[in-house]
Amino acid sequence: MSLSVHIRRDRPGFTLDIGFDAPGGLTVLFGRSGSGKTSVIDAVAGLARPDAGRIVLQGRVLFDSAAREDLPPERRGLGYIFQEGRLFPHMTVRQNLGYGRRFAARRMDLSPVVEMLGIGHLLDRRPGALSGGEKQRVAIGRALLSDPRMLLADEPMAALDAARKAEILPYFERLRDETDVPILYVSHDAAEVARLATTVVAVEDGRVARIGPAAEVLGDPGVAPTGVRAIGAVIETRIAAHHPDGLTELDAGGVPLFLPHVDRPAGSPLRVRIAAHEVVLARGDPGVLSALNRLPGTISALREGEGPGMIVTLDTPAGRLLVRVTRRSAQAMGLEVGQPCTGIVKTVALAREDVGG
Amino acid sequence: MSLSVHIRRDRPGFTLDIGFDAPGGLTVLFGRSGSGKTSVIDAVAGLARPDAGRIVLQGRVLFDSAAREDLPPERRGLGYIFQEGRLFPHMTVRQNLGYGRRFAARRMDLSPVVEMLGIGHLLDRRPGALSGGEKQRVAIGRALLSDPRMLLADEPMAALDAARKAEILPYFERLRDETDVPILYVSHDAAEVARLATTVVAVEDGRVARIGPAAEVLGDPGVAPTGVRAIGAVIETRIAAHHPDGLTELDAGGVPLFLPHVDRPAGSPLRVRIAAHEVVLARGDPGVLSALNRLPGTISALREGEGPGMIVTLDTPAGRLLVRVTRRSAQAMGLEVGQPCTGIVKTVALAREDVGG
Amino acid sequence: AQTVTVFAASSLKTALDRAAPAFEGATGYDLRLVYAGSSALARQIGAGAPADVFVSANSEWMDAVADRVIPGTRRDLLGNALVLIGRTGPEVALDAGLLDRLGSGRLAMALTEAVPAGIYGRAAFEALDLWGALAPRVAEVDNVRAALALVAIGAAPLGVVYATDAAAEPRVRVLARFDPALHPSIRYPAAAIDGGGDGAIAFLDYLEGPEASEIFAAEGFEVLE
Amino acid sequence: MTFWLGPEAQAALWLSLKVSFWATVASLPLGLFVAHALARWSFPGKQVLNGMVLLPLILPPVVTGYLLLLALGPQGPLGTIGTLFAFRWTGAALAAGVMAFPLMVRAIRLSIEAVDPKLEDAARTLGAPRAWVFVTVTLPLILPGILTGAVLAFAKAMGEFGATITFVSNIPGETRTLPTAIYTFLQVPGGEVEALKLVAVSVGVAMGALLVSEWLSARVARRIAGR
Amino acid sequence: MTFWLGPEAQAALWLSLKVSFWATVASLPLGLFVAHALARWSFPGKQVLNGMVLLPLILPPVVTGYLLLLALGPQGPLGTIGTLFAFRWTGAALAAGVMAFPLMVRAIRLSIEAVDPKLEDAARTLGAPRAWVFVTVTLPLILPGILTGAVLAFAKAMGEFGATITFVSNIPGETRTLPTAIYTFLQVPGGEVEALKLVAVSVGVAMGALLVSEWLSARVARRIAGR
Ligand SMILES: Nc1ncnc2c1ncn2[C@@H]1O[C@H](COP(=O)(O)OP(=O)(O)OP(=O)(O)O)[C@@H](O)[C@H]1O
Ligand SMILES: Nc1ncnc2c1ncn2[C@@H]1O[C@H](COP(=O)(O)OP(=O)(O)OP(=O)(O)O)[C@@H](O)[C@H]1O
Ligand SMILES: [Mg+2]
Ligand SMILES: [Mg+2]
Repeated sequence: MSLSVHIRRDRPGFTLDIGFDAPGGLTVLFGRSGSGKTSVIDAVAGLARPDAGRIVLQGRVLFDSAAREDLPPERRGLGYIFQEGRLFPHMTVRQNLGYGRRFAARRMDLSPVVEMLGIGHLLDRRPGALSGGEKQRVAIGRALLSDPRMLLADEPMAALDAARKAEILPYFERLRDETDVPILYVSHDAAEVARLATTVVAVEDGRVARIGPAAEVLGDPGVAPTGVRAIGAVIETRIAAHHPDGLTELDAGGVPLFLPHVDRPAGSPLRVRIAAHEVVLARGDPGVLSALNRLPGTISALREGEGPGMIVTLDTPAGRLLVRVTRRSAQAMGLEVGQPCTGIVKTVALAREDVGG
Repeated sequence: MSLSVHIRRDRPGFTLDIGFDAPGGLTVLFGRSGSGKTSVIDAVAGLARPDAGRIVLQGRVLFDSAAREDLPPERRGLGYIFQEGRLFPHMTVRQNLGYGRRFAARRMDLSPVVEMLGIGHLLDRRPGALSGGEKQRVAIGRALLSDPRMLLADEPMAALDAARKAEILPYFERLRDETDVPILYVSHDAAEVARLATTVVAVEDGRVARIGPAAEVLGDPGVAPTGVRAIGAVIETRIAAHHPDGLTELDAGGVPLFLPHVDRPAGSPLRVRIAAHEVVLARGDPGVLSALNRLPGTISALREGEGPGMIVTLDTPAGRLLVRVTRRSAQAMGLEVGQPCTGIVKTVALAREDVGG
Repeated sequence: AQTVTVFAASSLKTALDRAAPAFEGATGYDLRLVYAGSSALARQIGAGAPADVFVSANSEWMDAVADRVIPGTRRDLLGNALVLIGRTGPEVALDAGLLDRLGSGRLAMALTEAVPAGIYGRAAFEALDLWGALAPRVAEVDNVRAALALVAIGAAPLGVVYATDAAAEPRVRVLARFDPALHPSIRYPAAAIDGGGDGAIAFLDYLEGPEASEIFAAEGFEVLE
Repeated sequence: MTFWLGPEAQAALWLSLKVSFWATVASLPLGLFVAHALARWSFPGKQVLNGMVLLPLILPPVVTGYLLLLALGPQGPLGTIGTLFAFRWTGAALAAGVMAFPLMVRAIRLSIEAVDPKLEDAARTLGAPRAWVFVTVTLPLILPGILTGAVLAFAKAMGEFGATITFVSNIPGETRTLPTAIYTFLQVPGGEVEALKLVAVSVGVAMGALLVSEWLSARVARRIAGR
Repeated sequence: MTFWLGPEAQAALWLSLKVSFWATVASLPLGLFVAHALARWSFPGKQVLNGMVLLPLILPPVVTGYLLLLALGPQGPLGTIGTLFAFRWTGAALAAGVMAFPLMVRAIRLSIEAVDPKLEDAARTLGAPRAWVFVTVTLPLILPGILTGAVLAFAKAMGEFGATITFVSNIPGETRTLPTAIYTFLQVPGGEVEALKLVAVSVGVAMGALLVSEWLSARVARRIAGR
C-alpha cells in the first residue's frame, strides 16, 4: 500500500473518521461540499493534527498517535496545491514557483512546467496582479516544482476553463504513470475523476462511503456521490492504430472503438470512460448511424434509479458497460436480463477528459 | 438595454477594452482564464475605476468618465458574489448573510435562501470553520439577501459539487425569469452557461470576441471559447405534458421531445441545450433504439472543425440542431447539404444542467 | 593630560562651563563636566560612578555619598537666596496679602517635599505661618526652572525661585526676598570623591579661588568664604 | 493594597487611574481617526501630520509639557479653552494622552493597514456606507490593534511624569499622580523604598490592564480563526 | 546644520545618532524574537514575559534608569558585564534600547499576528524549515511592522532622557546625548534658546527617519498589492 490513512478527528459539529489504504497512482477523494476532503488532505500534509490514528506514506510513518510520531510538514516532503491558492503575496510568480526548489532533492526545470501552465508572461508579477485562474495555475506550478514525494491537490482546476484544464490534465496523468509519486486529489468533476483516478475514495460526512479502483467505484450504479452524470463505465483498451483521418482505433477486448486522435504510441494501454448517459442501446440492426462505436453484449442487470431513469449493465467483450435509459425506453424495448443488445457510442462523445492512460 | 458597459482600462501588460449592451436577464461573461472577466465585473461594481468609459444600468448611469460621474459601490445597489469569497471573518454565517439586509429596500427572508444553499447548520459558525464550498455558498447567500438591483456572480459555483450545483442553478433561473434583476455571471462551465444565459459575451484578451443571445453564440460552431464540448444548439420548446413514468414531454416546433421530469407547469416555455457531441445522426430508419427523441430535418451546413470532427447543422422543425460527427462517419454516411437526416438524442442525455426555463 | 571628572548639579552649568577653560589653561588638567540633578549624581556616585569631584545643590545628597567622599575635602562652596517673583506689579510683603495677590492663580514652586528650592520655600512660609493658607494654592513642579517658566509665561502669577534664576529671566521680576533665617541655609557643597587624585583637589581649590568666585558672583550666587 | 499605602499614596493611585483611563479613552476616537487617515487616505500634508503625531515621542517630555503650557496657558493661543485644563486633573489627562498618542496611533494604523481592503470593498458592494463599513468591518478586525494601542497608551499614561508635572504641576488630589509621587520620593535621600512601593502598585495596575487586553485580543483572534 | 550648533551640541548630536542607531539595531533581533514568541508560541510564563516587556513603559524612566544602575553598576549583581555599559555610550544605548523595547515588540507582534499562518503552513509544506519560513515569508510580510517598531524605537531613543541620565549620567562625548544636553540647558538660566535649537535638531533627525520608514513601508505595501 502506497498511502495508508486511518485517522479520527472530533470537532464540534463535525467528526472526521476516515480510513483507507490506497495503492500508488492517483487517489481521488470524491464527495460533496463539507464532507471532509480538505480535512483529510490537511492531516496528510501535517497541517491539522488528528486526535488519533496513523498515516503511512510508502512505508514511512508520517503520523502515529500511538507511537507519538508526528513529522512536521516540512519533513513530509509533500507538494500541496491548496484549495485557496496561498501564494506568497510578497514574491513574484517566479519566486513563488522557486520556493520549494531549494529544498527539493532534485532541482526541477522551471520552463516545462511554466509552459504547460501558460504562465510564462506572468513570471515577474506578484500574485496581487493575477486573475483567479492565473493564481491557481501558479499554485499548481509551485507544488509541482518542489519535487514532492507525494502530491496533494485540492480542486486544483476548479477555477480553470475547459481548454486550460485539457492542457493540464495530461501532466497529472504523466505524473501518475511515469513517476511513482502518489497523488491525493480532490475533484468535483466526474469526468476529471474518471480520467485521472487510480483509486476513488468516496467520502460522505467525514466517513469513507466506498473505496476501490476507479473503474469499480464509478462503474457501480449505486455510487453516484455527485450526481447521476458521474455514472459511467471505465473500459481498459489498447491502442490498435492511428488512422489518417485523425481517428485512433482502440482494441477493447476484440471490439474496435474509434475516438479522436490520442497522442500515444500504438500498442499502449488506454483507459476510456464511457458515461452511462451517452450510450444508446439498440436491439437489432441500428441502420446507418453517425455513431461509429458499437459494442454488442448481453444485459446482465437492470437497476431502477431515482427518477424516470434506470441503469442497464451490458456485458460486452470490451468489459462491462453502463447505460442509462428511461424506464419508458426499457419497456418499449422490452429490456430484460440475458437479452442481447448493442451499445452505441459516438466517437466524439468520448471527449478528451474521458480518455486517459 | 438593461446593462450597457463600455469601458477601457490600461494596465501594464493588460488592456481591458470592453463594450457591450445586454438586455435584461442573465448575461454570461465567458472566456479563458485571464481574459478580463473579473476586471469587467469589478468595474461594474465600482471597485475598479476604468480609465474611461460609461456604465449604465437600467437607465441609471453608474459611471461616466466624460460626465465625471462615478457612483460609489454602496450606492450602486449591486450584489457581488466574489471569485474568492470575501466573507467577513469576524462575523458568524448568520451575520454575514444579514449584512446587506440592513441596506436593502426590501428585507428578504433568510430561510428560503439558507435552505436552498443548505447552510442552515452553519449559521452560528464563523467563516474560518467552513469548508471551501460552504464558504462559497454563504457568499452566494450574502449577495442574494442584499436584494440587489443587479447581481454580479464571478464563478459562484466553481467549488461546488454537481449535486449542490443542481440545487442552486434553479434559483438563478428563477431570479432571471421571475424578477427583473439583471445578472452578470462568469462561468467556465458550458452546460451552466447554456442553461442560464440570456446573453453571452465571449471575452478574449480584454476584448469582446462575440456577443449575442445564448442560442446564437453557443450555437455558432465557430465560437467555442472554452472547448468543443461547449458547442451545442439551444432549442426553445414548450412543456406539453408530464407523464406518470417521470418523463416530461416537450413540444419543440411540433416534434415531441422527452426528458426527465421538469418541475414546471405544462404550457410553460423551456429552453433545452442539446450538446453537439450528444446527437447521433441517422439516415433512414434507426430501428429499435433506447433513445426516445428523434428530430427529423435537413442538413443545411457542413463545417470541418479542428481535428477529425465536423459540425453538421440540421434544420429541424424544432429549430437548428448542431451535430458533431467524425469526418469518417460523414463520409460513410455520405452526408451532404440538403440531405434529410434524423437527429437522435437520448432523454437522459438532456441532463438537468442543460435544461432551463 | 589627566582628566578630572566633575559631577555637578545642573544649576551650576553656566558658571562651571565658564570657569572650566581657565582652570584647564592654568593647570593642564582636562575637565569633564557632568551635569544632572543632584539626586541622580549622588546615586551614580553611590553606585561607583567614576567621579572625581561632586558639587551638589544641597547638603543632603552630599551626605548621602559621605562614604565615598575623601575625608577632609568637603566644603560649602556657594550659597543662594530665595525670592518671590512675578511678571509685573509692585513688590509685595510676605504676609496674608500674598493670597490676594494670587487671586485665582497659583503659586509656582519646586516640589516642596523633594526639591531643595521647594523645601526651602515651604520652610520659609511655615516660618511665616503662611503655609497653611498657601498650600492649596501651590503648583509644584519638578524643578525650580519649571517654576520660573510658569511665572515667565504667565501661567502662574507668583513663584518662588532662587535669586540666580530670577536674575537670568528678563520676563520676571523679584517681588520679595526671603529672609535667609526663615529657611535652612542654601548651600552647594563640593567634595572630592575617592579615586579623585590631585586634580580633584586642584579643581576644588580653584573653585574657591578668586577667578571662580567672580564668575559665580556674576551669576548671582553667594560666594561662601 | 490600600492598607499599606498611606492616604496620600492612595489618592495618587486613584488619580492616576482616573487620569490614565481618561487619557486613553478620550484619545481613542481621535487616535482611530488619525490612524485611519494615515493608513487609508492620501491627502496633502499627510507626512506632516504623521510627523506631528510622532513628536511627543521624540521631544523630551518636559518640552512637550512646556509647549502645552505655552499653547494653553492664559497667554497662549488656546488660552480660552486652557482653563479647562490648567492645573486640573483634566490637564494631567491631556498631557498623558498627548504623550501616549504616538503609541496609540502607530499601533492602530499598523492593524488598519493589515486589514484587507477587499473586505471593506465587499461590505460597500452590499450597500454599507463608508462609516458603517468602518464600524462593522474595519473596527472589529483591528480590535487587537486598538487594544494594543490602548494598553500602550494606558501604560504610558500610568508612567508619564515629565510633561504632566510641567504642564499641570503637582497639586495633591488634583494632579499628583503616582509618577509624580514616585519622583518626589526619589528626590530625597532614602526615599527609594517608598518610591518602589508606589512603583510596584503602578506596575500591578498596568499588568492588570495588560492581562485584560491580552484576554480580549485572544478572544478576537480565536473568533476570527473560527474556533 | 553644524555651523549653527556649537561643538558640544554637535558632539551630542552625533552621539545621539550613534546611541539611537545602536539601540534600535541591537534590540531588533531580540525584539523580533520576543514578538514572535508572544505572537505565535504558547509557553509557561508567557504573560510574565509579556508584562516584563511592557515594564519600561510603565515605570517612570528615572526608575528604569535607577534599576539599571542598581543591576549593572559596579556594585550591582551584573557588575561584571556592567563594565561594558556603566557610564559609557553603550550604556546610553542600552537604556534607550530598554526604554524603546515595549514599543518595538508591540508593533512587531501586532504585525506578526496579522500574518496568515496559512501562508507559513504553505511554506512548510514546500519543505522549508521553520527558521527559513520565518526569514522568507513572515519577515518580509511584517516589514511594515518592523519599520514601525524601529521608527518608534529610534524616535524614543532620540528623545530618551530620564533613564539615560540616571543610568549613565551625562558625560560629555560619552553619554551626553541630545536629550540630556537639552535637559542640562533647560536647567540653567537662559538655556532655553540653546535647548530649543537642540530640540529642533532632534526633531529633524527623527522626522528624517520617519520619512525613510514611510517610504519603505509604502514600497512594501505596493509590492504586496501587486502594483
Ligand atoms: N494589478 C494588475 N496589474 C496588471 N495586470 C493585472 C492586474 N490584475 C489583473 N491583471 C491581469 O488582467 C487580466 C485579467 O484579469 P481578470 O482577473 O479580469 O481575469 P479573469 O478573466 O477574471 O480570469 P480568471 O478566469 O482566471 O479569473 C489578467 O491577465 C491579469 O493577469
Ligand atoms: N474549525 C472548524 N470547526 C468546526 N467544523 C469545521 C471546522 N473546519 C471545517 N469544519 C467542518 O468540517 C467539515 C469538513 O470540512 P472540509 O474543509 O474538510 O470539507 P471539504 O470536503 O473539503 O468541502 P469542500 O468541497 O466544500 O471544500 C465541514 O462540514 C466543515 O464545516
Ligand atoms: Mg475543501
Ligand atoms: Mg476572475
